[in-house]
Amino acid sequence: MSIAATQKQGFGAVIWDYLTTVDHKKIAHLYTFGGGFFFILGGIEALIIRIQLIKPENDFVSAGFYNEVITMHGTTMIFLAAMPLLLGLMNAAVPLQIGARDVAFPFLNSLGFWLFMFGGILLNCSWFLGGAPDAGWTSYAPLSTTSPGHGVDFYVMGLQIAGAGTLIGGINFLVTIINMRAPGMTYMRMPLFTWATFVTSILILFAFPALTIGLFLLMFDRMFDSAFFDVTLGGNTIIWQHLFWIFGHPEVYILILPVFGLFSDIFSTFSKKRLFGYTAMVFATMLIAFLGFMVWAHHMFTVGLGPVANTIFSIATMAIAVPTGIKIFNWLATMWGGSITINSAMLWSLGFIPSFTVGGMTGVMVATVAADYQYHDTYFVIAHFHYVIVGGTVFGIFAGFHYWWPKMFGRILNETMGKIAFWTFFIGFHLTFFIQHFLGLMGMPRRYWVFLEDQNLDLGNFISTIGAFFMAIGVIVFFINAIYSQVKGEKAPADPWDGRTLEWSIPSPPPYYNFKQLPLTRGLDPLWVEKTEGNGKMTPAEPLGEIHMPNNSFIPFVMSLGLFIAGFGFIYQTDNNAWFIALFGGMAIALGAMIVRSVKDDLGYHISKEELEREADE
Amino acid sequence: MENTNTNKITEYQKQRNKEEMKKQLISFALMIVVTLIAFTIVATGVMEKMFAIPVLLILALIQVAFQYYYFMHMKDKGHEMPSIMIYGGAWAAILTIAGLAVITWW
Amino acid sequence: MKGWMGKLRALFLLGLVALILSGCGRENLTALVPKGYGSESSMKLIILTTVIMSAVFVIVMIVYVIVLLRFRKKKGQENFIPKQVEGHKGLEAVWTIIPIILVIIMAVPTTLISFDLAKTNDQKDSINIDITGNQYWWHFDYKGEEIQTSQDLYIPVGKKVYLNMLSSDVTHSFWVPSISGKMDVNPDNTNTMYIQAYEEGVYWGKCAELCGPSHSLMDFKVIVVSEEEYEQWIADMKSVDPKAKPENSVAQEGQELFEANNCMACHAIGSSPIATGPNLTDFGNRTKLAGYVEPTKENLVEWIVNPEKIKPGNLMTGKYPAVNKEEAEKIAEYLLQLKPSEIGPESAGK
Amino acid sequence: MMSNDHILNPETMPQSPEKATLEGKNKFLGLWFFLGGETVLFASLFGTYLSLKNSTAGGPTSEELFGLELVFIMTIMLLTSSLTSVYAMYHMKNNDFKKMQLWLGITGLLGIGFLAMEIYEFAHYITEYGFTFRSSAFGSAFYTLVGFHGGHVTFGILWLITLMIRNAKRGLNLYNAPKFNTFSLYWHFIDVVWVFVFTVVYLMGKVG
Ligand code: HEA
Ligand code: HEA
Ligand code: HEC
Ligand code: CUA
Ligand SMILES: [Cu+2]
Repeated sequence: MSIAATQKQGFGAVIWDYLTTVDHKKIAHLYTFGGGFFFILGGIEALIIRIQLIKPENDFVSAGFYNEVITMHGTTMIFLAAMPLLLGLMNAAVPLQIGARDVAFPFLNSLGFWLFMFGGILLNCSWFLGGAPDAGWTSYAPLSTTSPGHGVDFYVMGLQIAGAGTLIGGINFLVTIINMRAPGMTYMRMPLFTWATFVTSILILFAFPALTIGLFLLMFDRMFDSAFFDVTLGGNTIIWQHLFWIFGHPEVYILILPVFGLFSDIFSTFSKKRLFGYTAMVFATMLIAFLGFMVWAHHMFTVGLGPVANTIFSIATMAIAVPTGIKIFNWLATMWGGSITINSAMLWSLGFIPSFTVGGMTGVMVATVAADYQYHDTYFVIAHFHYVIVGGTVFGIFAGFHYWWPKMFGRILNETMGKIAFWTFFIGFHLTFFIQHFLGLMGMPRRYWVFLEDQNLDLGNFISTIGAFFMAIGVIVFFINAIYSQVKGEKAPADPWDGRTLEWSIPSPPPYYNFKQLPLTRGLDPLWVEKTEGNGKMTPAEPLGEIHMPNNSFIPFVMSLGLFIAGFGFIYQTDNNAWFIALFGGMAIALGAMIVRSVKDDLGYHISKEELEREADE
Repeated sequence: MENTNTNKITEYQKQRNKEEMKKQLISFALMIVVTLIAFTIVATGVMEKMFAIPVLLILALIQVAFQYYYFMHMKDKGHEMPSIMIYGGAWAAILTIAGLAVITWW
Repeated sequence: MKGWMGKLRALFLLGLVALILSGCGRENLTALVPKGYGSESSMKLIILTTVIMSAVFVIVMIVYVIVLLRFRKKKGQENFIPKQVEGHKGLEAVWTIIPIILVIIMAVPTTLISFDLAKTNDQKDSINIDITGNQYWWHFDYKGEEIQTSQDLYIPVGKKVYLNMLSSDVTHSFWVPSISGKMDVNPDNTNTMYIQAYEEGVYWGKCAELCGPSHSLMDFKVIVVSEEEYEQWIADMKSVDPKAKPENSVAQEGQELFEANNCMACHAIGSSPIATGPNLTDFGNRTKLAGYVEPTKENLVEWIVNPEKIKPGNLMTGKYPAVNKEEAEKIAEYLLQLKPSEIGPESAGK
Repeated sequence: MMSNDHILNPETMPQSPEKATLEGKNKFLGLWFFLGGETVLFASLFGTYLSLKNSTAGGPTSEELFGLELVFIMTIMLLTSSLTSVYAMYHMKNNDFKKMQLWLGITGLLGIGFLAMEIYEFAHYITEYGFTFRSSAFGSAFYTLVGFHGGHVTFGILWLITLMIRNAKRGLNLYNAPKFNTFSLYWHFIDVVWVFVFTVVYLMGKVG
């Protein structure tokens, strides 16, 4: 492929290009579209939940369906919306922030995306094939092992495939950040978002395998009659809970750390100040990740682990407040004395601080074990985690897209619509979830299909539902904004925000090779350094030379498709042995694709110096 | 695919490889010895259970250290990141095993 | 700026109004008005942490508001470049050390209370009740008394009562918010906790762990009566004659139908190891039918004819020969007159 | 740019061909990180096994089942295969392709031998004791843990065969040297896991 081939394509060619792309910027687009789609899906499920709970003993949906909806809402939002959107932002920004032309493993990058996508599709196929999983996103055994139908089987296979994709993504970012930094970009000069990606990837690397094994055990119990969670044969259901939360707690930091990183970048950019306490921020990130592995049992305080284990985990959990507090105060100190511009990206970031702080506060409250005997499995916990997830992760994702949209798509999002979206969502968010703290303490457990009359829960639930609709309006406005920007939006300059980091030193959107010449980093916030020294642009670290690029490949798509088919085989072989054909067939496709990949040399191609020079003249 | 390492293979290099190989042979021998000790302890039953289990685990750790540091070259330079990741993994692994093996009891 | 603050204030007011309107929730259900040892212990921690957390939040917000008021980009100073501050050791130490201290302040009482609530030293000398969680009902077995009941748990006021909990199917969680925090009811192993109620009354209990479609309907009550009444109740329950013929002839027919329709395979009347379905010995005294609907005759008939309508996914549906409405009315007549004791929910209601 | 099918000769041979290119360095780190993740993967299995190993549901216990002779031979085989793959890497560094292939071949054969004995062992338990994956939680945990390791061995052997056939005619170059090296790291890791399997499952199972 040469430069000419990437310009002006027909529709079919564009699709083909996306199906085979290994370019991290296009994969970022794919993650954005995929994650955005699932976010809407999860949001619609949230609306169904809230409509059902608008009044007592409502029968908008049936009891069984309600359980399917909450399960899919939780699973979809966490695995198929929040994480992919974050991976999208990472793909869009990290290679640019470290001055790299690509990620370390472009092929695996694409494979990771397709595994996620096919896993997500597989999971959602359950809606049309006899019912979705209904044991909660936590799928506690033995409810999950005894759940009739194939719902939970779809959960197992879907998450297994999507999870493999995430793991691959994690390793890819680790190696990218270690090996591909441009000259001068030392670790302690990396932007905080890159740091956060690095630490998050470590979390992914060590957390996901526990889920993988948990899902295998669940799969063996459900599909092959093993006895891990079968109490009559000596099984122990608590193993699932441990495995799930050994993964699950780090997972929530996987959701929050990247946005911590991007908020750091945003606050610093729009305050025109360098990040206050950079070193402390980096170590706080690592400390959160480290402690994050030692607190999982705080989800299991009522399981009966005994007071010793409970208090140890309780105190370890509270300790996380310390590094997180460091972050909150450093952000405030970053803005202190700055010259603050408030635009949409900044609004979402400013909205984040009080919202997340409330969520963190309730986090510490549920971490006090004897109080958690009351909070656990009630709407108080629902309120806690939506405050951190929506007020943290989702606000962060919106902020991140407003911030990087110009770089990703070459257009600037409309400010007016951005503000409308923020305010409706922000107000709706607090309406929905603040009241839930009280609902929980007033005796409303979570995962309740109906709440009863005369329990003084009516008004709170009503307000909560109204709030959810405000949020929906906010989301819709954002989506309109996104589409509008592509049609009529203002073309983005290379550096719309007077940025500080490397991604703003190249055109928006960047050429497919990112940096014509690798930039030389001379300090933290490299672009800012050049600006203050009056250069305004990066000094190249190398002479113009040919650039090596990887080839596109259709193999990742085929491999994922193979696993997708095999997934169906696994699910249905319990009904009929004929499905073993799908199982082995799918595996053969995946393995075949893998062998093709390893037998055929894929050396990539080179962009010649002449081509690059010609490009410069255009 | 540029060759960023211009040092050509030399006799000196070969010699060093050979010495390295010798060390690895020694570690192999030690690993065999360690294995033999472990099996002997169990086969002969010379040790109390309470005593045997920690000894077996220590022997396993010794053997694994040989694998990592000699066979997999973790002692060499350029292995800082791999060491961090392996120790990180080991730490997460210890927590996991402790969680599952110790506190599923009540 | 003004608009922003205004919105926040409006939001806050709205929340406050909502709170006042609904009070602290329904009495004998809400955790906010503790009426037992466990809930009171938890409440202490809830208050302590809420106070500390609110203080932290206020501090964060003060800094936040100052930042927003003072450091917005000013008109005419668009090109102003702020000083690039690297950090400040002293300040950073302050906001590291203060949170550490706060965490310690919270950790100490947390530890003490958790250990206190886990004590079992006087279990042998106290009342012990074995609790079995079932999809979607609760079975109570008074240890050493040969008494089994379901759905309504009678306990004496002021006394420590030990609950030994095991599930017969999936995980449930036993929660009576105003008396005590919750404890999971696992299928693997017995969990023990104690409850101690301060006041007589009928307290709402809820299942707090997702256990299937009717998880939200797996309610139960804890009926706290005086000690004498409790003794009386025990005595009455012990002397039940399961075969006793009801006086009323309709009820007598009902009794026969009850036996003929295989109800006895799952439901015991009187002390019995059968626990496939709720023990119906004192059904006439039930606060609610199936845990949550009024125990009126109409509802009971509807239940017997088609329980699925009342509790989706319950394990009674379809397990007995179809019963028509007339038969059901007779059975209902029989079941409703099963009142072996004068001590019922009314005795607890003050 | 150099052609990649070019067999290395002493003139162009770098010190560590497996890490001479950026791709090589990436592969090297990527594989190590993967092994870090695998550590947790196996830890989850070991943890599960440890908490279920006494849940025999009336079936045979570990003490009754396990024999040490077979496990000892398996251990020595796998250990030796670890050494032979070290030899292969030694020859790679000395740019002796033929010898490298030879030692890799031996490694593969030892792996296959190990796998055959494992299959024999499983078959033995099933036919002699009726002890299966479904017998008890202990059975499930045992076969899953040991089976996962066996699965890793199988995958390793397939990987090795593909590598050997694929490169038989091409000799050693900077493109495939990293591939051989990553394989050998993976193979060592399999041995590491086995050390814990024989210690925790068999030896500790025999002690009681
Ligand atoms: C983005 C996701 C995210 C984040 C960041 C967090 C952050 C935290 N979480 Fe949360 N949590 C979830 C997502 C998240 N959580 C989810 C999804 C669940 C439910 C899962 C389920 O059951 O379905 C859950 C459940 C959950 C529980 C289990 C509750 C239960 O089921 O009973 C607990 C208990 O300890 C807990 C604690 C915490 C704590 C202490 C933090 C801390 O990290 C918070 C730290 C932050 C602050 C404290 C604020 C800032 C600090 C300062 C301003 C400094 C001063 C502060 C002090 C001195 C205290 N969380
Ligand atoms: C990333 C995680 C995430 C996110 C973002 C959200 C977002 C929301 N969640 Fe939820 N939630 C979870 C993770 C998340 N949630 C988890 C893990 C659980 C636990 C599940 C379990 O118990 O197993 C849970 C459970 C949960 C419950 C409790 C259910 C129960 O226990 O019975 C409720 C109830 O109010 C709720 C509500 C909401 C609402 C109103 C939103 C809103 O913020 C959603 C806002 C978005 C929208 C409203 C979408 C708008 C879009 C459209 C309307 C379409 C427009 C169409 C086009 C543009 C084409 N969630
Ligand atoms: C398969 C066993 C089974 C059979 C047969 C059965 N039931 Fe039930 N019954 C149950 C179960 C289980 C419940 C609890 C349902 C729930 O609340 O989830 C129940 C609940 C009830 C209740 C409500 C109890 C309470 O405490 O609120 C009544 C009344 C009842 N059954 C009556 C009958 C009658 C009358 C018959 C025969 C016509 C009958 N049952 C046959 C299993 C059975
Ligand atoms: Cu039982 Cu929920
Ligand atoms: Cu957690």
